[in-house]
Amino acid sequence: MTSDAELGLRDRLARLSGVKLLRGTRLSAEFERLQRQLERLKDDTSDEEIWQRVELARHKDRPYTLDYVERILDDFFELHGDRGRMDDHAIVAGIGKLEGRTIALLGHQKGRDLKERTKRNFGMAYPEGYRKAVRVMELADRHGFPLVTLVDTPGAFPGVAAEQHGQGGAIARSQAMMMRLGVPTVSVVIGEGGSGGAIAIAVADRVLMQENAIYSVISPEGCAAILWRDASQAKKAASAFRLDAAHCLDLGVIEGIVPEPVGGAQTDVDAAALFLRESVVSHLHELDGTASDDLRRARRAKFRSMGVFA
Amino acid sequence: MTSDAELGLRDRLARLSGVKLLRGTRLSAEFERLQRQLERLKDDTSDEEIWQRVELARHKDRPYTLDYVERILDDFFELHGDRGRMDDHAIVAGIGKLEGRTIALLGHQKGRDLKERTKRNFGMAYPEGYRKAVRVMELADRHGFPLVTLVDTPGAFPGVAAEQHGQGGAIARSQAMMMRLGVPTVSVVIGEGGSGGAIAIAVADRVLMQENAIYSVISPEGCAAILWRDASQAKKAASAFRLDAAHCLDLGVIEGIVPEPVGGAQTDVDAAALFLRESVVSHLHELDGTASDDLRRARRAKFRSMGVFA
Amino acid sequence: MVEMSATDKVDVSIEHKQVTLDDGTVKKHPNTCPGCGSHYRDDELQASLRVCPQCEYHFPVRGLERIEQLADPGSFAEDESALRSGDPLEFFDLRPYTERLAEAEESTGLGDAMITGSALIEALPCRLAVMDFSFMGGSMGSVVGEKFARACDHAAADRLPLVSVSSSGGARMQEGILALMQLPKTICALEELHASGGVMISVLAHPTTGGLLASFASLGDVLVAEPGALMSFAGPRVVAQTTREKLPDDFGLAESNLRFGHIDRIVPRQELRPVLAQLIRLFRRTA
Amino acid sequence: MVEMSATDKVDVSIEHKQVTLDDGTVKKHPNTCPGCGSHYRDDELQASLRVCPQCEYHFPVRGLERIEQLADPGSFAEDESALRSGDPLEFFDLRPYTERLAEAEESTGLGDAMITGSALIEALPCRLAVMDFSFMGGSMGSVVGEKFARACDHAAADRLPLVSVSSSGGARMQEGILALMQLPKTICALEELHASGGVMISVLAHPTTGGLLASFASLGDVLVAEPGALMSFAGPRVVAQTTREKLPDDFGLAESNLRFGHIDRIVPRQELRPVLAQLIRLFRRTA
Ligand SMILES: [Zn+2]
Ligand SMILES: [Zn+2]
Repeated sequence: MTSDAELGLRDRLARLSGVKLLRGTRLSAEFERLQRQLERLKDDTSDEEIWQRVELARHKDRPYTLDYVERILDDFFELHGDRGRMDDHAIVAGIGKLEGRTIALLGHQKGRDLKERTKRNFGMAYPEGYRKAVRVMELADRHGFPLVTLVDTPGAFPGVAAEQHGQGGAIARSQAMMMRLGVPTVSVVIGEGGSGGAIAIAVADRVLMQENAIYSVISPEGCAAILWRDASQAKKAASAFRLDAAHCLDLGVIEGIVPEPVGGAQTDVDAAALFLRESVVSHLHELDGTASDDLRRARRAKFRSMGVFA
Repeated sequence: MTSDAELGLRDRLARLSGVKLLRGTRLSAEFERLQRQLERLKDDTSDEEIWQRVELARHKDRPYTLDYVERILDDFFELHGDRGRMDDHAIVAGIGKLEGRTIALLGHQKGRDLKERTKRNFGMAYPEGYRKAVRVMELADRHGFPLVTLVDTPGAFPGVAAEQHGQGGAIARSQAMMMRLGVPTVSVVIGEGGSGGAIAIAVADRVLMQENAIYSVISPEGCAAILWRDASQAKKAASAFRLDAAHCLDLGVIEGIVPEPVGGAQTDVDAAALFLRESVVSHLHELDGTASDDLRRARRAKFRSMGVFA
Repeated sequence: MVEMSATDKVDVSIEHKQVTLDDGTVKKHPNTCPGCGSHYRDDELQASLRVCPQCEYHFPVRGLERIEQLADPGSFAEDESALRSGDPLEFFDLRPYTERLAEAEESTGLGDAMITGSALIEALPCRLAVMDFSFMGGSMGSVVGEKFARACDHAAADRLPLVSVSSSGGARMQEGILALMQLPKTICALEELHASGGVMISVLAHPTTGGLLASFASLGDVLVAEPGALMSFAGPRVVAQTTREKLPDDFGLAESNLRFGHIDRIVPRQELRPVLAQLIRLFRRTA
Repeated sequence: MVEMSATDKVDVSIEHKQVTLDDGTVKKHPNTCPGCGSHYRDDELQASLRVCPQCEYHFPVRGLERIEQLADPGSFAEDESALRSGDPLEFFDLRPYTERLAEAEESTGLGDAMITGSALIEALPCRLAVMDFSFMGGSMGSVVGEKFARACDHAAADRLPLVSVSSSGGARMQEGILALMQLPKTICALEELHASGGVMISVLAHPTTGGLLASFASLGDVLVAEPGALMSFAGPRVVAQTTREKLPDDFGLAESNLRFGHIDRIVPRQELRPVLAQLIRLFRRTA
């Protein structure tokens, strides 16, 4: 990592952590840990370390959207259906109170057991799921509710009906809708941020990743199968992709990293939820009071500037 | 008919016809005929005369939306699909030039022969048809294209899939969208204006009816079956409903009547198209230059005031 | 638009696919639950919010009783109660419309099929617009349209949430095309409420069909339905006749509508009051 | 996101369900139409806009040739041609990304997979953004994203319609997460164009898949596709592997997409130029 990039990273982590994560006493310790992480980032992370994050991001006990919802929001009311054809259980949506004010929440939802996994389609949404998302975004916009999205999907579902019902267009329209919102938006990748299915609900003012979340244009296995012609090269692909949070921060794709308990979010879901809540709340506070037009302008400028070219 | 109502009707017909229908030479004759009609309206129309209109409105040779499109618009480009699930052929949509400027057009489309009737589902739209309509309304609004809708449906399709896909909500949302448009809107009932399926695309600044069109809350047969418990009493029901253009004008539900050639639109489609075109153009001219907010305000005030109560 | 609006004598259950236990031959006890066949006492049924304690069958609820179930005791203040329908078509089928209106008013004690006013739900102020199916099948004519529109106006002016409870066969045929015009009229009023930042919570009770489903009832910010409530644009009989298809067992029911993405939740009647309170808290405007 | 972006060696037809006449055993004439098996002469095929005169099979068209087909002769002025991709990930699979880029540039003569500029179509001024599948499978990385965004900016500034012709396997894997970010980036630029009152006409050529279909290509004011063009978010092989379903014969093809309501029209290549001129006339801003 170049020292410029490191400085930038240090600066961002400081902004993220210094002010906002020091609220609870437990958070101070986390902050220190985050600092130590920062130190380590000087050296390139090893393939093995990145792969550990991939495994943690997909851990069978990793908390899912609804695990956080029940710990973070009060009075949560789930909203169902796209008002067209289906209620897609791979995406949950609703409104609830966060620190006393109403927000709208959207998130991919995987399943814990086989039955739930089937119901949730392993967190892989149909176009109807993204249409439900758009509907709830419109509701949030109309009522001035800040929008929080939790991203955790291997990708949008690749199926015949999904294609027939317009998967590509639905994902495109969900992004376009997020560009239009006049309310503050915060997205957090809490597990797998898989490709178009992830970005569909992650076009936010602030995009964060949990410490062990991954965010990528294609799954490491998919990439390896194509580029290395060998799916078992997934570790190499993961590393080449820099799909971990630190690298995404370095690339300017996300604004911050949400710490997890040592060993991963699944070791202490309550603590993970506390950190998540603090991060979201602090970013929403920063965005508070910004006029709708300014929110949109800054959001668009941010995404407009992404890419590396000469 | 009370003399107050008659005065109102006379006034409205004068406004409608006096200025605007006198453009072409053929139209002068029609104007006179319209005047004569007005005289006749003093006396109550007989059940038989109203039923003749029902039969003309449903005449197998009556011109349909696309018959008018090809005669009225230049450079018509048909737009297909609801971007979700289907292209519903019971509603056609597109953009084209009317007197040199681009407008958006929507209309129910019946079929002439059996094959076409099946394809068009007899002009009975699925929710997908109304979603296509909403999509094209949004397009028109964004580009400032005036919207013209041609209404000609027995009603929205009553089927299992139609219900499952949200027929009621789709019709409601199409009306809501028309309330929001910032562009001038003119709707013309050109045949059957059947219930919710008709009003879905008829919430316009100016609603007109062709001379032999009908507009009703339920089909005469349906009404007769329920209220008279005898579908053969449809004539009575039609008459009781006052579903003809003159009565709808009298009730304040429409703003004007578009004359048809003697004997009905099917006797001379070119002439019928000419009258339709003149009426639409003149109403659009009247609306030209009105600010979007004022259009919306007036449109809402108009529909808000409908109903008779004490 | 929907045949159920034709008469106030329609048995609500006839459109209800899940309730066909009556074999038509056995003479039934007058207080027999159509859901499970058990007998009930009137006072007990009322105490259980007209939900069968055995099978959870939701019996119809009249408008004022619904308000009693939802609003804090004594908090409801009705408005617009003097509105009465005109007879713009001088409509006469087997009997004059005016006669039907007078009879409905006498039998129900209501001016029309909707009751509106202000109320508290769990001490939270709101506006109510509650329909009564007993008044000409809950059909929507000029008075229902005007009352709903004024309820929107009041909610916007007072910055209060509007809760509607629909139960209707659709547009009122006897008002002809003007009944159809109540669809855009109510939608228009709701648009203005929404434009003012207001919220409408739509409760769909059995049945919400035809013009109701094609207008304001579908356009709430949140839609909740009672279990087993029929929600269809076209009634099951019309659909069966038109398409000659065998209808699914749950055709048009709330449960089917939830699956197909048209409502947010099915709320058993016992939970309706707290759920509405929760929604009012969530949508309450603090500023 | 879609495997076709991996290499510039991918045969366009492999994802094309309707073109499977090749039995794999007979050695074919090099100029054999995959649609009907007839042989063609290169100059004749070019003269027929690369459409088989026998069976109407639409062969792939390179970016510059597409522009020649659409724009008035000599009217095209390329811009942003100096843009070149960085290598933010220092990506290395079997070979370095930089090497793949250099090779693609040498073999195609292009700086990246999109060509942008101003042109006249039937004497009507417009902006063009045309993709070339030969450059790394038409994959969208930072340069394609930036070029498209700038094309939107130019169109908005000049108040001209933007015509895009897409042909792409999706996002460019070698740019990792930054390739994914080209989806919101291009959508964002298109939103600004739309906000300025501008129009984008999206032509979908074979193939338009993955990130292209999930971004600007789906968001044109009008969407027209070439006959037989594959338009799918997930490629047929991925869908077949994941779901173990037998795919419909026309899976993901333009014809299927028209039926399912996702595009406005299928336009044979011979009609594309006049149709685009018609659309430009319809959307032209007079004020
Ligand atoms: Zn029971
Ligand atoms: Zn051929």
